Amino acid sequence: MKLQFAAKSENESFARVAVASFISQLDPTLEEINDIKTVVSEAVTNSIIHGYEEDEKGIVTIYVSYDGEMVELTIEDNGKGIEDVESALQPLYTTKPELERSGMGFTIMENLMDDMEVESKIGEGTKVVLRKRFAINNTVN
Amino acid sequence: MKLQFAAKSENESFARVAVASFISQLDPTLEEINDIKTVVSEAVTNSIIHGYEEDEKGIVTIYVSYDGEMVELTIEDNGKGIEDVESALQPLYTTKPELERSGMGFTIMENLMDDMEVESKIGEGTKVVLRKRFAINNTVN
Amino acid sequence: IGEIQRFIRDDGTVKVSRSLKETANKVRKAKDEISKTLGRMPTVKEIADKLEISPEEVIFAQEASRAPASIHETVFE
Ligand SMILES: Nc1ncnc2c1ncn2[C@@H]1O[C@H](COP(=O)(O)OP(=O)(O)O)[C@@H](O)[C@H]1O
Ligand SMILES: Nc1ncnc2c1ncn2[C@@H]1O[C@H](COP(=O)(O)OP(=O)(O)O)[C@@H](O)[C@H]1O
Ligand SMILES: [Mg+2]
Ligand SMILES: [Mg+2]
Repeated sequence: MKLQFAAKSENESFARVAVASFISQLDPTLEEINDIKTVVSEAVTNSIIHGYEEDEKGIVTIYVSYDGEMVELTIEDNGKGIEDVESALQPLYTTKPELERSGMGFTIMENLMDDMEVESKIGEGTKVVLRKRFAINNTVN
Repeated sequence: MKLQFAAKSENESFARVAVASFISQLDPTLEEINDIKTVVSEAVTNSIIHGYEEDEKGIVTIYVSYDGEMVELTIEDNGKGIEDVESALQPLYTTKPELERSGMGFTIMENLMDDMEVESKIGEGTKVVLRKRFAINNTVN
Repeated sequence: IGEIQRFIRDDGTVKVSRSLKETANKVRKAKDEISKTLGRMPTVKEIADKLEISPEEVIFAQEASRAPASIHETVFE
């Protein structure tokens, strides 16, 4: 499935529930769904706050698919991009210390999922791909 | 917001939650939410069963927006299209009596919403636009 | 049954479907209570505020109570 919405904080809760409700078809445990919700929050908040700096004209795109083994979650924006991805992935690294952000977003995503890839280009945007093993026989897309 | 998913019945429930949870930002009553869920079900089921005849390669697209006055809901497919839209809108009209369908889908949508437009072209697909007045001061998209 | 439910929970394997159904029950109760007090159908937000969850979570839980019960649910219900 593919979901697109305006880059406003009010949409974060919507994005979390939409993804959770899609994944709930896989009969996950509460813990699994909570992990998914947390990573969606972190990635979507990053796109809204860092990528678009809360410009509501920005569009956040989420893709979710399941191949019978892995859930793949992609969160994408066409915002300002990340200057130095390697640094950004470090725990406690943040470019907005004034926002009381913890700098732990990427660290949390990496820890709750089995796999994380971050692609970013200045002026073009950021794409985060997250994967997690889900052991049931089903396919959703 | 824009939502796309595979034409399988399992996704109907997900579509209901996604649209209703988006609309929940407008502070609706439970009754208003139930109406929205019902029309989403009817339109999505039509796209899946009639438009794509349950071919899961088909994609259903939903757009939802709010302009401060009206919620506009568009449900679109690129399925087989409707031969005679005027007849299709009549109560009890159905081309799949064998499925125990009631032929009341469009009648229900028209009754629960303030406005309905149906555009369809054989071999190209069907687009249903539904509008309902929502009296709060907010904009979402 | 309480024992079994506690066991499932402690095991960390409680299915989200079960948790959603519990929330859906709370939503139903909150809806009845608020309706009685106000003399009208509550808004989604009024229910969400009472249960201290988001309006989106109210919607999600409500949908779960409509889904057909799985084998798992039938065994423990
Ligand atoms: N979508 C994005 N667009 C632009 N920059 C981003 C994006 N996501 C993350 N970043 C950058 O990476 C840094 C680290 O992100 P994160 O680990 O989530 O910490 P935090 O959000 O608390 O700053 C951010 O401070 C920001 O500079
Ligand atoms: N998305 C669609 N694609 C193709 N045909 C459709 C679509 N939606 C509705 N129809 C046609 O319109 C008829 C009436 O639809 P509806 O009022 O929902 O009744 P029912 O679904 O019970 O047949 C259907 O039987 C079908 O022939
Ligand atoms: Mg962050
Ligand atoms: Mg129908």
